[in-house]
Amino acid sequence: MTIGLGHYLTVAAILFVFGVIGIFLNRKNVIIILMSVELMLLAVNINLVAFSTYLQDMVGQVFAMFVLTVAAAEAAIGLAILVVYFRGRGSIAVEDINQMKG
Amino acid sequence: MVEALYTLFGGEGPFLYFLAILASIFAIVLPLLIAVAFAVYFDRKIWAAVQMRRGPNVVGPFGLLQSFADGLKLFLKETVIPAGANKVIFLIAPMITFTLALISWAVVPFAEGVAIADLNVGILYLLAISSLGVYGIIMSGWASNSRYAFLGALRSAAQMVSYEVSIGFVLVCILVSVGSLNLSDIVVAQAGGILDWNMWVFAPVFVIFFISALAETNRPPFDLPEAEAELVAGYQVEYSSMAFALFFLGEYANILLMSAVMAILFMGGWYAPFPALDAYIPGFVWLFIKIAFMFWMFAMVKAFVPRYRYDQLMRLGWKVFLPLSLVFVIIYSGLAVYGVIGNIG
Amino acid sequence: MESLLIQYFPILIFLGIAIAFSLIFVGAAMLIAKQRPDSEKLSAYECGFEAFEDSRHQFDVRFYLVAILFIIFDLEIAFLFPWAVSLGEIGLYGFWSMMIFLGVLTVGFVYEWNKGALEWE
Amino acid sequence: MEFFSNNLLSLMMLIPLLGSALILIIRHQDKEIEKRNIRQVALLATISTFILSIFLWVGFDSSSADFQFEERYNWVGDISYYVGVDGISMLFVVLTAFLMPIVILSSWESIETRVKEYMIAFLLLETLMIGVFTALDIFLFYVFFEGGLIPMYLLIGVWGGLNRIYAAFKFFLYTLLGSVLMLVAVFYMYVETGTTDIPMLMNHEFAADVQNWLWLAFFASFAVKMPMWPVHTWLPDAHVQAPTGGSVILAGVLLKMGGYGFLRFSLPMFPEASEHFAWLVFALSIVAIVYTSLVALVQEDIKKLIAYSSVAHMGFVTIGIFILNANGIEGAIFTMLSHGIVSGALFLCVGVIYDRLHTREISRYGGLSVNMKIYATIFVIFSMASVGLPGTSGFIGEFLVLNGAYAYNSWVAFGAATGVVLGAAYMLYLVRRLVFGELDKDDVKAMPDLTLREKLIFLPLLIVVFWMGIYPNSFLEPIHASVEHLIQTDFSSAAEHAEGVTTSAAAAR
Amino acid sequence: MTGEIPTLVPVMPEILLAIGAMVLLMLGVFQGDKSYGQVSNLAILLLVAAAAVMLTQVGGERQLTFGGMFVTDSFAVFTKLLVLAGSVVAILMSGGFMKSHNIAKFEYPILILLATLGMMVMISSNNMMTLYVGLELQSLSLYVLAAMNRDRTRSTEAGLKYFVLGALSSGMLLYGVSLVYGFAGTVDFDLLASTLKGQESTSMGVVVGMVFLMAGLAFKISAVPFHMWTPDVYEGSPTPVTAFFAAAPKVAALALLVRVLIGAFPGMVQEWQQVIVFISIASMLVGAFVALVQTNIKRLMAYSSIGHVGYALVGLAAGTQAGVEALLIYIAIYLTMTLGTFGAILCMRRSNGMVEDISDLSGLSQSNLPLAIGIAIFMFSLAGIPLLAGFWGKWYVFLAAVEAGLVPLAIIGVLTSVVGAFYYIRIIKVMFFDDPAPAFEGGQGSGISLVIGVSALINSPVSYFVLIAPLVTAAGWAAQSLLF
Repeated sequence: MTIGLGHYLTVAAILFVFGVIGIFLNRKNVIIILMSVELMLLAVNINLVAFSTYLQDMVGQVFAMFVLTVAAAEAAIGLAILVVYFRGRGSIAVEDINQMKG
Repeated sequence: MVEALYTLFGGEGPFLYFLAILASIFAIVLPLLIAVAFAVYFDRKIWAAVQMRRGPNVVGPFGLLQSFADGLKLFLKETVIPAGANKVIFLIAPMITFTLALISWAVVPFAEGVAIADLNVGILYLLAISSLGVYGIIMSGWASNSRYAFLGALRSAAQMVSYEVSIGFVLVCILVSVGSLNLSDIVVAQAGGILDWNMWVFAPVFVIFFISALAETNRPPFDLPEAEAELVAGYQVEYSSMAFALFFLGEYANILLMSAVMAILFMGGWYAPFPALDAYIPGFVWLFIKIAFMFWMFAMVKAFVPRYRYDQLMRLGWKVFLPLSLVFVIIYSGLAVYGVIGNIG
Repeated sequence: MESLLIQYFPILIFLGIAIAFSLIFVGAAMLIAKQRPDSEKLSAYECGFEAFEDSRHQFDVRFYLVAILFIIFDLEIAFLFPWAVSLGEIGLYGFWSMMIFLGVLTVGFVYEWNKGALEWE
Repeated sequence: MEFFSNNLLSLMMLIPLLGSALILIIRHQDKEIEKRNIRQVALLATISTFILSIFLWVGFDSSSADFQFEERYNWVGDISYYVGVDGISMLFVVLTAFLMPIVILSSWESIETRVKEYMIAFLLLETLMIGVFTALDIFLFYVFFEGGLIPMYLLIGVWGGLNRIYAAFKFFLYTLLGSVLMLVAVFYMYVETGTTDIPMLMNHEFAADVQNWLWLAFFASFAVKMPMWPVHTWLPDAHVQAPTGGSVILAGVLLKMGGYGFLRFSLPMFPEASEHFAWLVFALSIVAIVYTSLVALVQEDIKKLIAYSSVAHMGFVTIGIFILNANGIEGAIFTMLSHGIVSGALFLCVGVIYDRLHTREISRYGGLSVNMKIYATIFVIFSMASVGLPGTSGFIGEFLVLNGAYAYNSWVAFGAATGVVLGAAYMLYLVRRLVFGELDKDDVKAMPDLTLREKLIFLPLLIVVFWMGIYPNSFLEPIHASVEHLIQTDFSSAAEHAEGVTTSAAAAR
Repeated sequence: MTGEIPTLVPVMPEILLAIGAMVLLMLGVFQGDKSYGQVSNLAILLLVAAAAVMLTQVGGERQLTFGGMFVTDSFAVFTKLLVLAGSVVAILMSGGFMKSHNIAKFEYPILILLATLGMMVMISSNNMMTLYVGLELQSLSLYVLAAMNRDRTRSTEAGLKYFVLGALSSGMLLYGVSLVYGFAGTVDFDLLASTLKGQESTSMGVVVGMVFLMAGLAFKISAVPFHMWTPDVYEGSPTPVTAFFAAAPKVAALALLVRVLIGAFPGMVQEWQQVIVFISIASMLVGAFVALVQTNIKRLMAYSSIGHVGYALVGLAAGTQAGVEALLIYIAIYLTMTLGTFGAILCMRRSNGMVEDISDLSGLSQSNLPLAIGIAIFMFSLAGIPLLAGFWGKWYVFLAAVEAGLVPLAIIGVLTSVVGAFYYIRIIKVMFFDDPAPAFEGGQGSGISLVIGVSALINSPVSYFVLIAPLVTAAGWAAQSLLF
């Protein structure tokens, strides 16, 4: 069995779905949401790199680099906001994020 | 290395290929473990010598077997897992440290073409594996469920990542002149005798690298996290028996690895100081000598230098090394791109 | 794709062996050595009395800060690596592009320095 | 002078606008003086507008069915600022300009709070109303048509009675809902024809099924504005709650916009659909006439009664419009003009006694003919005009409409005629309860008769009512050419058809 | 890989902003928080300077640079000028609030600058990478801005929610981009357009990717069904920040959506039109009906903004040049309405702090008539009543929809706008008809008064004479420059 593009895409799709599910079904901890987001971006990167190799085109890998970088900045800012929130609220449980009902 | 052995075995079929891989791995792992044992011994000996003590001298001639005796003792000790610990993570943590310390060696070239996997992104691999090292420490600190372990792990992790940044920058300095991420290529670029080694041109970053390596491996004077007197050995406090031994082995394996990396990056790897000598003494011996030298440096620093305070340590990392190495990146890449150093430009 | 992966195969094996080694070390020690746990032995290392609270308490936010800074700078290095190895091809244009990037980064660095993010008192 | 006549309509819109701007900047330390100045400026502005409207009437060429006093400036894209009047719209403009000074005068003393805003709102409203009647660009029309909501909403909401907020909301949303559907139709027409020019749209022939949809969309808007049963319910509320001036304008001018809209858009642009849906209009109108007349009979609130009578009258108007012959349409226009004067006057009458007793309950009054002789006289006259007594303005319109309706279909005529009978019933009933009877209540006895200002207000209205009733030709003449033109171009076949129906109906009888 | 230095002329405004933001950052950090005022003023100056540079590009040819990744055309200039205006106003209005809440940090104007820079980049993007980088620069700055008042849990919660859902949307957007890249083989808009136009049937992968991409962008413009974050973020964020959120980023994100759909997927109108029609209708409905029950004015404005996005999207749904033109007119007018409204909300302060309930406006016409008139103008304009500028926006979008044969969409639009009118006039009712509540404190600074005054003037009937014609012309140019 050779590992082809389809396999990569499938793995990426599964990861992506896990990420989305993690965001929506997680009731415990916001950190898990951050991790889910990273999972989604990981799926994207797998896609990009797989396509890049498949298409013999560098753009996908360059894009992946951008995604990585921005993901890091995003994680940094997310953590920072989370810390600030924790300071004020004393909890980062998802069900406690309910000051405003929407 | 794998390919060479494969050819030696006859060069047919996946099984033989697998065998070749196994052979080359064991050819590296076993000597490495033995080397670690002796490294511990020499470490203690050097330390003792500096302090005008005799050091280990009972087990075996000159106490040479001391490390093996210690190992056996640890092996026969009870593995205590604290009641409040997360048992699985508690046990996995030292395994991670040890495993990572071992597999880093996969890309180290011992001589021309002699490496388990001569990756074209060798440096990246090293960096990646060493980044993972933090996990072992954090997990142990968390799983132990003890104040000392927890604080020690946090400090240790913060320290490691702090210095990893400057290490990264130093690596970039080397890369701009070599133009390859392959460790063998980096060595080959230094062919031609001691004057062509990177240690001269890159002397400032060599110093930075060396000091960062000390911090990265939690060696004195940066052994704050495991300071026996303050944090009672930090994240390892709850460990005993072989679990502790794995941490210990991993740590020394990492020190040796750092020595090896320095030897490769700055001291010409497997090349002799004078090209004429290459023909008489094989490359891995030269590399071994260089590793030994660097290890000696590690040991001497441990013996000489007083321990840093934690805030001093972090300041050194972020406020001195980081900007300094950044400046050196700019300088060296500028020199490279304008053709002063390296082979690009 | 295949040829690229074959290079990593030995590493995979190596990883397996390393894990096996560590498992054997720990497992064998646990089998061979006598296990006689008692409550004192299993208590956490403390100054002679039980800890008052969970040891996984709140810790200094600076550790977070270090982690965040590390992520940022480490990624920058991720950018520098491919740049460094291809500097010969991209030439002066590439060089100065990266210098601009580093300049922006330096601005950020100076900012956090002045903000006291690097202080550890 | 050239400039003057070329820009007459714009000037008429501009003067109230300038007046409101001037009022905005009036400041005085003494609040009373400030209020007086504000009122004077407002009066001056409206009177000047009225004077200009006389020029408009005088300068109008009755023999022509064309648009006159046209002004046109390119604005945005295909949309232009295009105004002008023809026979159908001209008298509405005059009516508006005529009623405004009266409204301002009537609120002279009854409005004490926030005089500044009140006057600004009214002047803005005047601009917008004139704009509605003169706009010859459909976009412009829509803007003025809808824009009028804002000042009216505020007028009802701020200066209205106890339940004003509910009424204001109802007024606003009903009318808005109706007119947004028109908006969609406007889009469609613009997209199909590529122009927003009303004369050009009149000449454009839309496909029959398209006409039906567009007609319904316009109908939604105008029916609400008119208001036709069953979407009339906002009107009694709005009337009851609005201040006197607001009621006068509402009844006098705003209600006419619906009828004007039918004449300007529905008939000339969608003639086939108009014929097709005439039965619907008749049905609704007759129901409106009968139903609201009956409702009016049992009202305890004077204003509500008059409001329901307005709905009934408007039913009359819609019948007149959709019988699609010259008599009917001219009668409808005439009824609208007459109703504008008469119902406005009636609301003013209510305002007079409301200012004195602060109640609109009919049973609280009675026997006014004893102590307020002049008032009683005037009230009776206007009531009779509303009923349609020959010699008053109301008669001519009703007569023409009935005439036209009879030519069209005797059942429709019969339905409309019931309105006349019922109208007489509730108005006379009102007069009996209000003006005649015992004067037994002390507070009513204490009510003084009309002041000079009030007399001055009613005088011009009286003159016009009798003028229209006795010499209607001066009003019918300018209308005639345009209505003829409308019938000729769009309904020549329909008119013949109607003839045929009449004959067959007659034969059947 | 060429070593050729690209032409920087089209990017000058962005470069100016980037350098300026960094210089200001340094200035601020060396002077500390007391430099808030100075940095604010300089930031405004900088934005104005960038706008001035941009004005030199007005009417220019379509210019590509950085290997076709960055495009400057009339569309970009038009929307960027709007964005710059929104940012200037946001800074202008903030001073008083920030100082009274002890969050007058010099980072605030700089974050706005950076967000603006991100928006400008994304508006000008002609490649998925530029799009992503610009979008993220904007989003990251906005997350921080939302959590600006870090001592108040509501603010940090707003930041957190915004962040989580924003990150999710970025993830979806990226996943879509990766699929488009894989199945179409390029991320360059021009190339995408030509590739996809040539194909007879579009590959399913591209369609799925495009839908993901649109979902991600729908988050950013807070269109239903991706609007959940909007009310909370609007309510929780510091009011000047909310004002900023409602204005500039919305314009930028809508512009981006247009750029992507028209620029990269013109050949797939069939596919994306359905989606846009759906989210447009859903946004209009939610914006109209959910707003009915709101009591907090910031939340109300959140739903209002959702609704307005729906209206703006009606223009895009048409998928024609006229539609885009209508959308541009709409967002330009929406910008002034929303900024003015938030300026007014910023005036709602009593001695014990800011108040945000609609009932606090009670009887405002008696305690502060000019403000009440201003709000009334904004509300009528938001409701789209003729005579006020808001009507023009609705006129053009619905016109475009009818022109494109989307009559049902237009009908739903006008009906929801009637429902919307209900809650807008409810505010007017509260201000004009209800008994007066205690008066607001004055002294919010001349900046806010200026903003309210100018926006009110723009929205008042005055605009019918002086403003609309040039706006329509400019929007026409802008729409034309997108290669239809």
